[in-house]
Amino acid sequence: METPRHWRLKKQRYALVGEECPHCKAKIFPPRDVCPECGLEAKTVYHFSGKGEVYSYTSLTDAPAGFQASAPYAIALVKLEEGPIVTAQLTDIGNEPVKIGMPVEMVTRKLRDDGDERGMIIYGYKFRPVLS
Amino acid sequence: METPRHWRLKKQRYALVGEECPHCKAKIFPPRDVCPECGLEAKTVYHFSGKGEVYSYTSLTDAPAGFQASAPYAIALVKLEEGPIVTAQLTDIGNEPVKIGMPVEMVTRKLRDDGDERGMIIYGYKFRPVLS
Amino acid sequence: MAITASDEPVVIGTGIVPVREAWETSLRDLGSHVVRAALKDASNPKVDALYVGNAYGNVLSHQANLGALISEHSGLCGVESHTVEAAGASGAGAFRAACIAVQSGWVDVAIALGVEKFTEVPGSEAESAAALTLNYEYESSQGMTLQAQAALLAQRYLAHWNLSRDIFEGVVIAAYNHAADNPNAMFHGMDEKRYRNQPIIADPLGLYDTAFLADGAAAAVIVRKSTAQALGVASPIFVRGSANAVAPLSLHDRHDLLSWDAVRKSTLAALHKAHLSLADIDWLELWDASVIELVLSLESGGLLEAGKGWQSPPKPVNQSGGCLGRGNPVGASGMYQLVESVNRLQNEDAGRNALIQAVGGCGATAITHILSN
Amino acid sequence: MAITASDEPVVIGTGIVPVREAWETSLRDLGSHVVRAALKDASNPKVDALYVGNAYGNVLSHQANLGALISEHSGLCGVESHTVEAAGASGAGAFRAACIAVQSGWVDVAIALGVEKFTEVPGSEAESAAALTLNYEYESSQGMTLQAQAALLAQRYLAHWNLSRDIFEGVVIAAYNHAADNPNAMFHGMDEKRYRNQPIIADPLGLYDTAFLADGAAAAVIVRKSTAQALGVASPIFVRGSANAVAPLSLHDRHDLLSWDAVRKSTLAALHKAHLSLADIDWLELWDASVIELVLSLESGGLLEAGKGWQSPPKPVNQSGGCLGRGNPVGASGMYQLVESVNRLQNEDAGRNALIQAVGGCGATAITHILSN
Ligand SMILES: [Zn+2]
Ligand SMILES: [Zn+2]
Repeated sequence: METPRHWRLKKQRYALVGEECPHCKAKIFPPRDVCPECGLEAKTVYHFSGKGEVYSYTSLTDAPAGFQASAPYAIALVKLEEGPIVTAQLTDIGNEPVKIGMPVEMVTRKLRDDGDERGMIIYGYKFRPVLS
Repeated sequence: METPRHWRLKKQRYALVGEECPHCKAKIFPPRDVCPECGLEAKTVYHFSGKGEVYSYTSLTDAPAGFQASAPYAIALVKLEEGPIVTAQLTDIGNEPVKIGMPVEMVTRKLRDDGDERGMIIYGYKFRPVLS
Repeated sequence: MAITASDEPVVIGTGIVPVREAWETSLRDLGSHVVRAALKDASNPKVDALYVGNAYGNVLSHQANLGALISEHSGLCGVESHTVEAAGASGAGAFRAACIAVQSGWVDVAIALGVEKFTEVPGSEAESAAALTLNYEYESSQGMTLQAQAALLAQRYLAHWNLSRDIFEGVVIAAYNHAADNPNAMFHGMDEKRYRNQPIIADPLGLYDTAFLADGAAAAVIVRKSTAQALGVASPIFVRGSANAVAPLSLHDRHDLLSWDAVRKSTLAALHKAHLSLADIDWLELWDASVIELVLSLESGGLLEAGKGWQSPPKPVNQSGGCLGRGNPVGASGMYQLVESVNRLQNEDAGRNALIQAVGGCGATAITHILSN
Repeated sequence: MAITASDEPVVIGTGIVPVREAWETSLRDLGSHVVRAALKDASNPKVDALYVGNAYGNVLSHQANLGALISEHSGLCGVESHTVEAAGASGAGAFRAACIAVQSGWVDVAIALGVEKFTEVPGSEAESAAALTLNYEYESSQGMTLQAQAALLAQRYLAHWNLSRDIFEGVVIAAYNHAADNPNAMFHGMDEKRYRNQPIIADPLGLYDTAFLADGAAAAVIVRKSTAQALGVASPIFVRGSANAVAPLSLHDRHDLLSWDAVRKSTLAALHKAHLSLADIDWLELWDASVIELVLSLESGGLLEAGKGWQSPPKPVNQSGGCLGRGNPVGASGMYQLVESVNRLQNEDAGRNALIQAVGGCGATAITHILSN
């Protein structure tokens, strides 16, 4: 059980809350103290749209501890419309083959099930194909 | 579950198997490559008698993970007859107050119950007062 | 290039946050916050290296390779970085690594960071994790804990010198009361009544006899004296001595439980390097993760005679409050001692010498620095 | 004392054991065994410091403060010691710490040790633990693993350059076949049929495209050239260049996924320090915890053009078999590269230069050394 950490990250994980750099207007995710684009201080909260495209992906059959219930799963780097890249699982992909460039959108799903750690269930962002 | 480690340590834990330095005859426990007394190589197996006396002790009410079932328990440094000092729990002490210098002898008991780690039970040495 | 001995390491900037339970902050944020504060304090020189002192990040935050994580988060992409671990001496180890690096001439501007985050997990798990610094195969696997180790030392000490646990009262109350003046400390004073009513948690030690595990971070910017001059730094603090010495990790492997070889060796080596003796030291910050550790440090370091380490020392010791009064972010505590000492020396008359010592494990690793203004 | 630039660090002794699944041996025994072998090889000089490169001991062996543990077990009570951690670059980090320490003049004889023990726990737990070197809050907590990271890089690489996964076959088979000549390697050859029948474990990467996690230890004794002369060492190996550079830990934080900034910076800085260019390097040992990491190291290090890192390099690379062929004791692998290279240079004609590079995380930390005989 790791309540403090998950409570702390809830905002980012539920809603893709990052930052906008007040100096160079870069959009930043994950949030941090220093803008990776201009090196100045960044603190303005920014809500991402949750829209993006697959930048790279793979699928895992051997899942690590806590993720076995969702295995096999696809994990990806998703390039958000606003610029940053996010690491996340893909979900609801059905039989559609995943491709680099495929448009995706954020949804909230169960991330892990800490069977070993007193049954805590953690929710967070995943991405699914945009229905066209 | 940590089978390899516990399998490896079983000999020492069940029977206090250490070493005798072939150079200076020092008795060594835990076993190691270099004699702590003379700095030369030590590899000759030596079986300790398991008799000794309490060198220092304390008792814990807040036990660490894996040891809650035996809490509160007394833990001690036991000085073996042959010289080395061993870290071990005291057991079967009843109402007798533990004292520095109290004679004790080794017994095999359940050490920990890894409820979190797939129910593995680990046995090893503890020390009890010598009945006089 | 050839570095001359007189071109010694100096501290030109520091960053620190109060020790606390920083639930809302990550290991990474704690670390990068003080790194940036230290850099600002040093007027933002170009950084070559960031050495991270941390003991428990792997276990408590599931996070290794803090060097890459924290340097990026601090806006320092591309510098040199790695983690230095030596249990409670990790922060002091990072400071020594930074001093050695600038002294080698291979690095010009180094940051030493100490950072620790215990409140990622509930308290009981943090206590269990803290036992990582014991010998797992022959100590923690027997049910030994950090507090039990301190208790075994204390029990033997009291028996050997035929003393009662009352001797600890004055030492502990002094620590908590010194902390009242330290803005980075968690605790602010202690009276006899509260101390005497404490629960005994590992006989003969009570709740207040062992420092509370907490979160914290502190950092310092270290350069050579010539670099400081080139950067126009007015009054750097000099690192005159530095030494690291280890003893057997397990209590049961030591020839004499009550004599701390690592502390003695490290103290003597640091003084020797500084061409100073204990008589030249104006004040000291010594290790007190538990009260008995301070007693044994005072004795093994040569400040008080064997059996008298609980008496009033002949020089000011732990005016910061120490780990007992400040709270103990283990791998960061050594950097708290150093950063607070640097800041104090900056406000004192010139010519003062301070001896700062952190200990990892229960007397297993001792890292000593001598700072001068 | 003043150390001149020409009084550079040299290696005067090494110790190594074959990479394997060392069920019957502890982390401590593995480490002390090679430390003692290295000391014997160096004719047992008096040791000042032992720097321990290790990435996972805290988690897999529940053991911190390896410095005190292993130095006592090696018969080195009282020396300086701490752990250096930088994921896969931990061993190389310990080597660099030893070089910097002797170069500073504060330490005369230093041992660098790399040691890793995966077989304390079942394989699945070891794989999970290995993910510690990812960003926990934003990578491993999403279900990311080391193999998945490599797969994401490989997938993007193939798409970007419009290539198929067949390009990896030649690179991997060469590694396994080189390992056939390395007595420290776990694997001894690979044929096309076996490679092509491998299961895909993280598309596009198969079982043999990622190095197997295993146990191992290797150590070296490092002194200054003048100390080696005083000790009467006939032919030390010179450390001409050394550099450590980090990049953002997480793949998603990098500006260009396929360009490894840490590798480029570290390579250039090490060459610059050695006053050499790539043209002067006779052979290289580069990082290949997965096949794509070797491809990107070859490109970012400047040996092959972008998009062509899978082609045959213009100089001998990884004749040891690399991590793929040797097996990967992560925090020790950097010391395997270095110790094997030292031993090889001792048997070659004088005037050879070798570039040795370890990478921690997936391109996050790169530590490069240039060795000459
Ligand atoms: Zn910006
Ligand atoms: Zn002997």
